[in-house]
Amino acid sequence: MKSLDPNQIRLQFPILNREVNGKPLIYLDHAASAQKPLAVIEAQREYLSHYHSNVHRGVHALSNQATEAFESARRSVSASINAEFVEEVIWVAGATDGINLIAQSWGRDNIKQGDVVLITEMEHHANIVPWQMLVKACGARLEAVGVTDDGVLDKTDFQNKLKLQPKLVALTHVSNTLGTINDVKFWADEAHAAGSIVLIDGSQAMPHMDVDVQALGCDFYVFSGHKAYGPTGIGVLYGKRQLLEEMSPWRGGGEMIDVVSLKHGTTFAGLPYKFEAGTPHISGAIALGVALNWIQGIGKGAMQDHENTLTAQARRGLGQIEGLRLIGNAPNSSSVVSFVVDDVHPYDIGTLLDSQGIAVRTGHHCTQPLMERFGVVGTVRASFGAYNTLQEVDALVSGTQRAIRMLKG
Amino acid sequence: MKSLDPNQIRLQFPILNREVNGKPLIYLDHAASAQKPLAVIEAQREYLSHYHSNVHRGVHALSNQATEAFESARRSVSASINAEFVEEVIWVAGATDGINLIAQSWGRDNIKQGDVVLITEMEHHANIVPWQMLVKACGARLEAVGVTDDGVLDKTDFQNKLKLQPKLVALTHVSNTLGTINDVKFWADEAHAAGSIVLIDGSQAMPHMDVDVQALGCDFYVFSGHKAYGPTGIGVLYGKRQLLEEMSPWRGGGEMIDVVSLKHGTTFAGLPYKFEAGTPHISGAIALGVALNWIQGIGKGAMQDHENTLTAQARRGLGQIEGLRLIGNAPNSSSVVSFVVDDVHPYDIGTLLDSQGIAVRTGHHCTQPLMERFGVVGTVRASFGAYNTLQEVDALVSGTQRAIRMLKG
Amino acid sequence: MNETLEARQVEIVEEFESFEDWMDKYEYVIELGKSLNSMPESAKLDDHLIRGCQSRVWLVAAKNDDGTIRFEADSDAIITKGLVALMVRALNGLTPKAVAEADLWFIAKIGLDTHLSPTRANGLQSMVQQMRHYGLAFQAKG
Amino acid sequence: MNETLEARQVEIVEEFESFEDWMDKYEYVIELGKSLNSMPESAKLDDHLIRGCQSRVWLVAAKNDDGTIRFEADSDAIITKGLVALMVRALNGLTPKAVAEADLWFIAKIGLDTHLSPTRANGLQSMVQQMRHYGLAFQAKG
Ligand SMILES: Cc1ncc(COP(=O)(O)O)c(C=O)c1O
Ligand SMILES: Cc1ncc(COP(=O)(O)O)c(C=O)c1O
Repeated sequence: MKSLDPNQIRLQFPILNREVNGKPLIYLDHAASAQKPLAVIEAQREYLSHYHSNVHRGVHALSNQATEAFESARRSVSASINAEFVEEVIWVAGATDGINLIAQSWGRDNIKQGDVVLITEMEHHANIVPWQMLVKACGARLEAVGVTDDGVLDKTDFQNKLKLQPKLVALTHVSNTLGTINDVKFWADEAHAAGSIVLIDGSQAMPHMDVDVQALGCDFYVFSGHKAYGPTGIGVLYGKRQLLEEMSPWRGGGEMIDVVSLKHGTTFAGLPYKFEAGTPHISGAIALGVALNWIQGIGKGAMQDHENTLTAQARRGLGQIEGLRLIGNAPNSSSVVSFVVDDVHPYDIGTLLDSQGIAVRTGHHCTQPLMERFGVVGTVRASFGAYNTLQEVDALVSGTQRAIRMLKG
Repeated sequence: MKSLDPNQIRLQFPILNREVNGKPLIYLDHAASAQKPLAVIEAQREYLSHYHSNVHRGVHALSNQATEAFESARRSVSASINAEFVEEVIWVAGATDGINLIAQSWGRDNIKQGDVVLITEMEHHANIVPWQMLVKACGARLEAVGVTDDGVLDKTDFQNKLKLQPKLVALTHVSNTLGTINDVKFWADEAHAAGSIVLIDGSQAMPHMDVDVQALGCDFYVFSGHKAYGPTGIGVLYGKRQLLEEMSPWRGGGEMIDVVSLKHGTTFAGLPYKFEAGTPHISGAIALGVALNWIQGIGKGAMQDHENTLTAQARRGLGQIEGLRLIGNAPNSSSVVSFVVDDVHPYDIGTLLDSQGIAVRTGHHCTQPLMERFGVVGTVRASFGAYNTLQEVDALVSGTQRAIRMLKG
Repeated sequence: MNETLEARQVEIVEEFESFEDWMDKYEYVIELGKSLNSMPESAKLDDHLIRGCQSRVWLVAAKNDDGTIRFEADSDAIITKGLVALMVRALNGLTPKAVAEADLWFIAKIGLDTHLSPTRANGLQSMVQQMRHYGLAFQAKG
Repeated sequence: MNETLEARQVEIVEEFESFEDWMDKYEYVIELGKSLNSMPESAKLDDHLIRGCQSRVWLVAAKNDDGTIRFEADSDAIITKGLVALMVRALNGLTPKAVAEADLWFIAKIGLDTHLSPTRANGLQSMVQQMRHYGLAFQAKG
């Protein structure tokens, strides 16, 4: 495996040349959204400048060119997650949109009064609220697997809750707040043994590690493009073909129909179009395909190695700061580091880091139940991508020290 | 009012320099999707290259910059449709997404067994299928106002159907197939008098004519960005504040919540965020704001004048071709011309125009009920934007003549 | 690789080589479409219909006494029909095996492959697939 | 335009002018935050809470005998509290009318206006609005 030179990679990210507050930008907010390589930016510009057209059904050359590129992007996605069939890849607006699609289509078809839907305490709101809304509408019940002090799923609790025979287990692959990598293959097997359907929220996994939906054995897998070096407004819902075929459509409109008749009713298109009503986000899909190919070119293995090095150094450096407590200490974790400091508000640290040019995120990171679990109002979260360097990690550590000195001193 | 020089405008559209099939591109498929001016393409590139970041709640400078631009785009939209309150502007993925939001939120809250939803025979599938799905789920009934031979709403039929006291009237502002401009202000008043809520599908109006939601008096108005010179994957749902406030959220997730608790349940954010779950299409929203400002800069009045000239010339020229029948002859119509030719399949004409570099759309244009109404399998549709010229219209007419000669000869 | 099929494809490509531009090519495709016998309306059953979003194709296959396949096809769009005619000409009278394995490279060679793209609205791609299926099916029946 | 308010804003701006960079500015804001009296926990009622997504602000207003307004405020984040202290300093002891109409231009002038953006998560924007509302309310009560 080739190792990765972040300084080479940085050259491809125009935003990393800029300053904020008079300091060179140090972008450590990758988990909120990744910055974009030139290849992605240019793919979108190129599309809009040279072959934009509405896709499908067009007789003209532009429309065919756009359609080819759009469908070829679907094939890139399919390859990058090793889907069995390309029509298992559904374009959605993002992970949130994808989870809502499952909740409102598969969920409304399958969740009945008294049924259990099982999530975990470390889910992002995107993987909580749609299920709260669903169980409320259906008279079902939502259960959540607990998290240990280290930020790992509580194995006993999980196994006990599987005994409730949940209809669905919806689980994040990687926690956006703790960095914890869940053993989703193991849990998918356990959940299947309990008769559940398994949805994996891959938002924080797709940008960082190999994802093979067949090997994981999950039924659904979702992720957002913008976290995987792709553009905003586009994401992917993978579903096993048979499940998708059985599901009712969610959004109605053009593209997703076969025959529309006011007298005889409407019949729907086959996969993947049944779930893709309306003009799709064509430029977004094409550029997401480019982003995934770009990741492939660098190699997820090399990325993960590099990011692990950064994360380890950050954990080491921050861990030595007095009064600082890391939130999330899973043995198997990704490039996210969350922390709190005694008697200091995360917002203050975030503000002072920002004034040193260092962009981190503070707050609940859309995981309020997890904040409650750890008894904190929020955390400071630094998260890393392929373009971050050890020097930037060092700046984070010393910047945090300086901030704390100012705040406590 | 300044008049418009299409040759000046063309300079701003890089795609118009290209050739297809060895001929200069003549793009007459505006109604399917508009081409993009440089200002829009560059806004998106600029955003991704220099200040991309996830919006809202960020403490860092990039996040604030992105949020400001994102919210300022919302203000541009609000101004361009003259909304009373900026929070009445909800970002959606497109017109289709917006209509589905209304159907699945307002619709499920308000449509009960036996209720009537009223649409028209000239609606796009996006304004048919969501209602078919809704009435099926709720045990309600869908009725459609008929269309006269000229392609105008049948006034008597409309007034009769309003006597059914429909809960909702969903009506297109401009027909994408016929070009007919409906008197939506008149029908909104009539519908309100009958106690209905009124949704206007503005997809084909927003790119061409002044839209003032307060003057129109509609309750909801939707349109897609990509038809209004903006990017793909973004659109707008306007709704009257009070209605939106009463509506249940549709998609659950981040951004749309206030407090999420597994124990105590979840409370939702205020407008507009209640309806904007998940990371929004930030670059799309920003570039759509730019597109609407760009339109403003040229002036919709000037655009409409120019487009009317093109359309009149096209109708005149095509109307003289033997065996050619214009579908849609409304006295008040927009820059869309649909036609069929005796004994000739639209696909053949479209193919031969394409080989002359002329991009038109053929088929049912996502209005199958309208095709049924006119007894045709499809039409050839040419549609014009600000960048089209009279020469291009002439090329369309002579190209169509040539195609017909080849096909019939 | 079937020699008859190869020879036919070479022949078609040669015919198209003389055309200078697209309009000439289509002129010829239209001619082919017109000269292909239309199927009687009674034979245009839904069972034989391959629906594209725009133009429709009907396809019937039968076995000749010598075990080869005979195709009959039609379309409501004349350009589609011309392309259908080319396919039929290429594959008619071949053995089921040859049909099932047919590599129709001539379409790309004459530059009309965009009409066969799966995203194209004319049903041609499905027709080619359907022809191969017939090849397989008739092979199976022996 | 209220002269007291203007004079106070000018004063604050002068104080900030000496700082060369952001860190120095924040150093001073933090100091201001620390020197503002904390509200007793018992006074931090939900009624007085202005919730930002991240830091929280509590605000209480009362009328002095001479009809002017007295504000007390606090925040759980120290930088927010420092900014709160500046607001209170600017507006304390003014008449309800002056508070209701206050134009707090000093915030932008000292470069801390990003903290007051409506999209900012700290509740400050809502606090300023709330202060003005108190001004209006106390005016109405006469
Ligand atoms: C009148 C009308 N309504 C709705 C739509 C749907 O728009 P979109 O596909 O962008 O969601 C269209 C465009 O196709 C249209 O022309
Ligand atoms: C784990 C996880 N799930 C879901 C989401 C939601 O993604 P989006 O906001 O792009 O829909 C995020 C990102 O915020 C996330 O980190």
